[in-house]
Amino acid sequence: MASFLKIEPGKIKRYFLSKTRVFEITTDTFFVVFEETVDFKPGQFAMVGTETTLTRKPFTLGLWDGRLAISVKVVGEGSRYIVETDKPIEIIAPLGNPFRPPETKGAVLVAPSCVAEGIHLAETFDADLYICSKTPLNAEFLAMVTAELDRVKCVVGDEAFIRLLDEITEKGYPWIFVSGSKKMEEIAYKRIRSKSKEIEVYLSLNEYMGCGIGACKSCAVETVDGIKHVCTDGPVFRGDAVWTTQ
Amino acid sequence: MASFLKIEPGKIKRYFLSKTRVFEITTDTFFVVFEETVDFKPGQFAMVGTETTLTRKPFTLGLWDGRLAISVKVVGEGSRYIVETDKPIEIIAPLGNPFRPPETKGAVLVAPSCVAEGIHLAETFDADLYICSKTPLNAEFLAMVTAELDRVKCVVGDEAFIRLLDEITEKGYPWIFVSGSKKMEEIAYKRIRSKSKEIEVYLSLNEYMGCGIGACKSCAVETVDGIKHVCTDGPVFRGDAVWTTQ
Amino acid sequence: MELSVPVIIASGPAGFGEYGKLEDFPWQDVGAFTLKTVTFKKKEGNKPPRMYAKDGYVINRIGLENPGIHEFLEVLQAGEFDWLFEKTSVILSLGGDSFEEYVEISKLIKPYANRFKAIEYNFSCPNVKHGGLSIIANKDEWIKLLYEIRTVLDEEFLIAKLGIEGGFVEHQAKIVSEAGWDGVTVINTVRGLMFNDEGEMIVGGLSGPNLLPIALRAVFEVRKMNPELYIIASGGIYTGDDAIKMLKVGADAVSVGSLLFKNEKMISQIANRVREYLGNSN
Amino acid sequence: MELSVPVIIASGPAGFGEYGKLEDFPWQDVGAFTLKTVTFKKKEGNKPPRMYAKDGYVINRIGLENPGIHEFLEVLQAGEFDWLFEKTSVILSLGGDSFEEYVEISKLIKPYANRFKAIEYNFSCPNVKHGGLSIIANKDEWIKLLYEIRTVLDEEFLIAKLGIEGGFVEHQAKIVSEAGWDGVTVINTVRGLMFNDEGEMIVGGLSGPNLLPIALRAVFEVRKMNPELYIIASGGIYTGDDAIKMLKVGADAVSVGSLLFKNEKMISQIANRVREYLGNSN
Ligand SMILES: Cc1cc2nc3c(=O)[nH]c(=O)nc-3n(C[C@H](O)[C@H](O)[C@H](O)COP(=O)(O)OP(=O)(O)OC[C@H]3O[C@@H](n4cnc5c(N)ncnc54)[C@H](O)[C@@H]3O)c2cc1C
Ligand SMILES: Cc1cc2nc3c(=O)[nH]c(=O)nc-3n(C[C@H](O)[C@H](O)[C@H](O)COP(=O)(O)OP(=O)(O)OC[C@H]3O[C@@H](n4cnc5c(N)ncnc54)[C@H](O)[C@@H]3O)c2cc1C
Ligand SMILES: Cc1cc2nc3c(=O)[nH]c(=O)nc-3n(C[C@H](O)[C@H](O)[C@H](O)COP(=O)(O)O)c2cc1C
Ligand SMILES: Cc1cc2nc3c(=O)[nH]c(=O)nc-3n(C[C@H](O)[C@H](O)[C@H](O)COP(=O)(O)O)c2cc1C
Ligand code: FES
Ligand code: FES
Repeated sequence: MASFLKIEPGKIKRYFLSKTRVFEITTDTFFVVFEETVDFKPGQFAMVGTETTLTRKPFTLGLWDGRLAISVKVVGEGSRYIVETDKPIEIIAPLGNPFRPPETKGAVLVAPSCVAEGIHLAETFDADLYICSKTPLNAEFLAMVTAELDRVKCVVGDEAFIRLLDEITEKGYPWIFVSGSKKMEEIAYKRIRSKSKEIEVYLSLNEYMGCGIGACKSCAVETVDGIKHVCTDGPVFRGDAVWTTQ
Repeated sequence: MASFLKIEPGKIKRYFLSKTRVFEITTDTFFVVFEETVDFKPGQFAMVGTETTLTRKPFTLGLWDGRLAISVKVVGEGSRYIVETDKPIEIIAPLGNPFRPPETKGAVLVAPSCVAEGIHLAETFDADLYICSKTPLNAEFLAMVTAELDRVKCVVGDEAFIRLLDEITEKGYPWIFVSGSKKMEEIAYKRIRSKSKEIEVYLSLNEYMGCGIGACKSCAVETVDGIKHVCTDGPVFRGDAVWTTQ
Repeated sequence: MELSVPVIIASGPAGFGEYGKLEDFPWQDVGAFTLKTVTFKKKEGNKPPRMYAKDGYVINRIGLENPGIHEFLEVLQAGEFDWLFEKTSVILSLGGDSFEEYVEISKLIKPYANRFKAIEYNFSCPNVKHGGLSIIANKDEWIKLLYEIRTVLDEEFLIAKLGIEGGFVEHQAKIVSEAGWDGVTVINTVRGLMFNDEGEMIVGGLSGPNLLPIALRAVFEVRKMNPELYIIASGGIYTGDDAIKMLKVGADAVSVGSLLFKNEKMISQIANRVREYLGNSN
Repeated sequence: MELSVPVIIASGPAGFGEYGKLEDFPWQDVGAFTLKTVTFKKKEGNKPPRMYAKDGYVINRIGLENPGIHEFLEVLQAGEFDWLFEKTSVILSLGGDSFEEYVEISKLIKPYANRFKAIEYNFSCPNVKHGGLSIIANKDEWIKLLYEIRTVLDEEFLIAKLGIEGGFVEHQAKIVSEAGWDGVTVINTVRGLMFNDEGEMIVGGLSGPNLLPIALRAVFEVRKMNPELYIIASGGIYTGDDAIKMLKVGADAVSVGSLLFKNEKMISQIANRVREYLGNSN
């Protein structure tokens, strides 16, 4: 009966959030901190409502100074709304499964759009945080993050990213978590795997989501075990589950 | 071969206009004066382009201090755009047939939305101008019009409008021109006709327009002579042509 | 069909009740919940990407992913949907890949049919090769099928879900009516194609606000030709106003699908307007 | 069909060339002009109101107002359209109320057919009781009609204009192709219903930007099933991007209708993008 979801009514809550601060992380990407916090575990996400789009938009949750934070890359109407609006933002959360690494002290590799999640994971699992950006990070923002968390490194550009991948592969981390664009995750997984078969690589997958709660089946991904759904089976998957299909 | 339009290429021109002044006439209705003027005759209209609507919008043309003027009642997206935008406005004009009264010195009855046309007609044909509004006219605007043109009277409210109709019917005008909402034109025509069969009543008709130039056949109205098109047969029609059909 | 309020959740977007995980899903304003279409065989659905939304449309090509009737019946018997039956009336949506599968699934469901307020047959999903919309391509066989199902499920409230393609929806509805069925749901998604921002082509079914004028017309035409049918309106309903328009052109009930992706709380606004309107117009 | 640029003005919105009254109509960017559908008998059209536009749709219920074929031919012979033939290629659009009228009008036009780049038959206008879309309701008769017209106009470039209703558009196109016709225009307006701000119901055909994903899909399906047909895409084309998408999914030419109500100058942008794309992709 595995293909039916066990439905436990009442698990997911609705929140109305007010933004307190919006930092620029880099071109087009912002760090949004809210007044409130919500109940969630590392790796989980929220569906964020907007006035301008037909669907709510998935964003991974993070914490900053004990408050809820998300990073938002502006790619369309919804992400723009979230960064720009002054109105309260309605979300439903927590969604998806928490990320549970096999042990602590791994490496967390994130694009600027996933920095909020990255900080939270690094803190929770005592891991090293690598921020991988195409464009330079806002220096003030970086200083702020470094003040909060040692073990942060930032690399800029594609070449530096590839070098970093080789470096961390050699460092002997038990696991590496990667969260960013599909492209970035694919490159990271394949590069790391080509040099080492031991390291457990985890990816936070991106698919267009209708519901975020397992109803609509829009967020399908192909895995070695057949179709899985990012919102209920993920969002974090083991790299081998995804890429060996290709 | 009457049902085919004789097409004379190149008669209609395109203009890009800049607003110089926007006066409030009354709640939701504005008097918009442009820098430029265009070539037109009393009673003709323009199709006014907007960025926000799928169709250009018909507005009757008037003059103010030698410049092009239109009155605009805000009823939807298009009219709102025209009043609010700071960008140049693109129009095509002149459209429709000029209004040619049988003689001068008639009466021109207009709603605030047709004041620009009204002033122009009154001046051209040495007629009395009656502005009939549901809500009080902006005093400054009214003073301005009165300074420009004697023979202006303004009545406010439905009862005053009916009294006015009776008054002007008795005054023995050879013709009365009415321009406003469908409802207002119908009331005016029927009231005047019930008291006098002599006065020639002209109405400027409103129908949704796709093209404004005779192509699309959207602006059809039913008349005693069958279907006519506001943009090419009008916009001004003799009242008897329209209402005796009912 | 008597409902607490004639506002229905459409088959598909809301799956098998997963929105119930929300602490505050507005069940009190849901007259009936239509389950995602269950087909005879289990379906994996189509390859990703499966959805995109822009400019007033949602496009999807899920492809009827579902566990199939056998697993569904197991789960039903195991009581896993009992919570849903407690919340509201439930409509079952059925599908299949062929004439035989549609008949077979009808027989299989027969013993459980009384648990459902109505049974809806999906003759209009555009995202599957067999069954769905393609089943009506052979009109004579489809007519035979309607009679066959009516014979198997002789006491149930039977609803055919129709789209605007493959024929005139009002003629299709007449055929459904003549076969002795009780109602129709009109419309389903309309076949569409969009390019996402990466330039990938998504070939699927369109839903969302832009469907409203199309669905209004379909309901209007179906009602004109079929005064006797129970009509559930589907397509682009997002507000109370949209719902009232549907009732005005002849719908008996309205259903909401993609709306859930925006915000399920809007159902309450719709239900309130519908109650108000029916209170006034009766 | 060879055109200076495969950008066509659709039948209807631009009438019989009235936009030519504009001093700067972009004729240099128009590959062909399709005249408003001429029917066998004169038509007065439907009662007003006939149009409304909102939220990405234009709705119209003109009802094929036109002077009929006899007056049309008189005017044509009198040379009144000569100026238009000088500006661009002209496509004639024909219609009728019945099988017989469609055949008769074909015979009447035969002597003049060589003046037109192509002859398009309107089998998809949703705003008339007889003819238009309703002609395909009787499929067998419609097929017979296609063969009959092909026999009468045996040398002309024949195009059938199809909508998405009354059948599967790709199957309809196959029928057209099998009857030996040269091309199809897909799609026409889609049946819709809107309420204007006064609450009046307008029951007509939908055009405008919201049609684009529906028309893209129709062209895609028609192309897949009919590699041999010349396809003119119609529906929701407003920008160069829209036009390129149409070419990508299989159109040979694009046509614009409601766009003219917004601004005819946008045709030039479309034509330039199309030229650029074809230059690059050839
Ligand atoms: C579980 C999950 C967690 C996410 N967390 C974050 C996050 O923390 N920060 C962040 O910036 N983004 C995150 N995303 C991606 C984010 O949801 C999308 O960028 C956002 O939905 C785009 O919405 P839009 O309205 O701005 O753009 P749209 O107009 O919806 O889309 C613009 C472009 O982005 C693509 N796109 C839209 N949604 C997705 C998606 N879900 N995956 C991949 N491409 C998409 C579209 O195909 C389109 O090309 C996450 C996605 C998922 C599935
Ligand atoms: C020849 C002619 C001259 C006109 N001159 C003027 C003028 O000088 N000043 C002025 O304020 N208005 C004038 N109008 C009316 C004006 O064109 C409409 O109010 C305008 O097009 C509305 O556009 P919108 O986008 O704001 O509203 P829309 O969203 O288009 O419509 C809002 C509401 O207005 C109704 N409506 C829209 N267009 C018309 C129309 N043409 N006739 C009647 N109802 C309509 C709609 O049914 C709807 O209920 C004229 C109309 C015509 C035909
Ligand atoms: C993601 C998604 C999945 C759907 N799945 C089904 C389905 O399984 N069965 C069905 O009959 N309709 C299905 N539909 C169609 C909806 O029930 C509904 O008829 C359509 O979406 C139009 O309504 P809307 O505009 O309110 O969404 C689906 C629609 C969407 C968007
Ligand atoms: C006002 C109007 C009149 C139309 N008249 C006709 C017609 O006479 N014959 C025809 O084949 N199509 C007619 N159409 C359909 C258009 O040719 C075109 O196929 C349709 O509008 C979709 O394209 P668009 O979105 O570019 O407008 C008409 C459309 C409109 C809006
Ligand atoms: S987003 Fe709906 S099932 Fe995952
Ligand atoms: S508005 Fe097009 S014919 Fe009058």
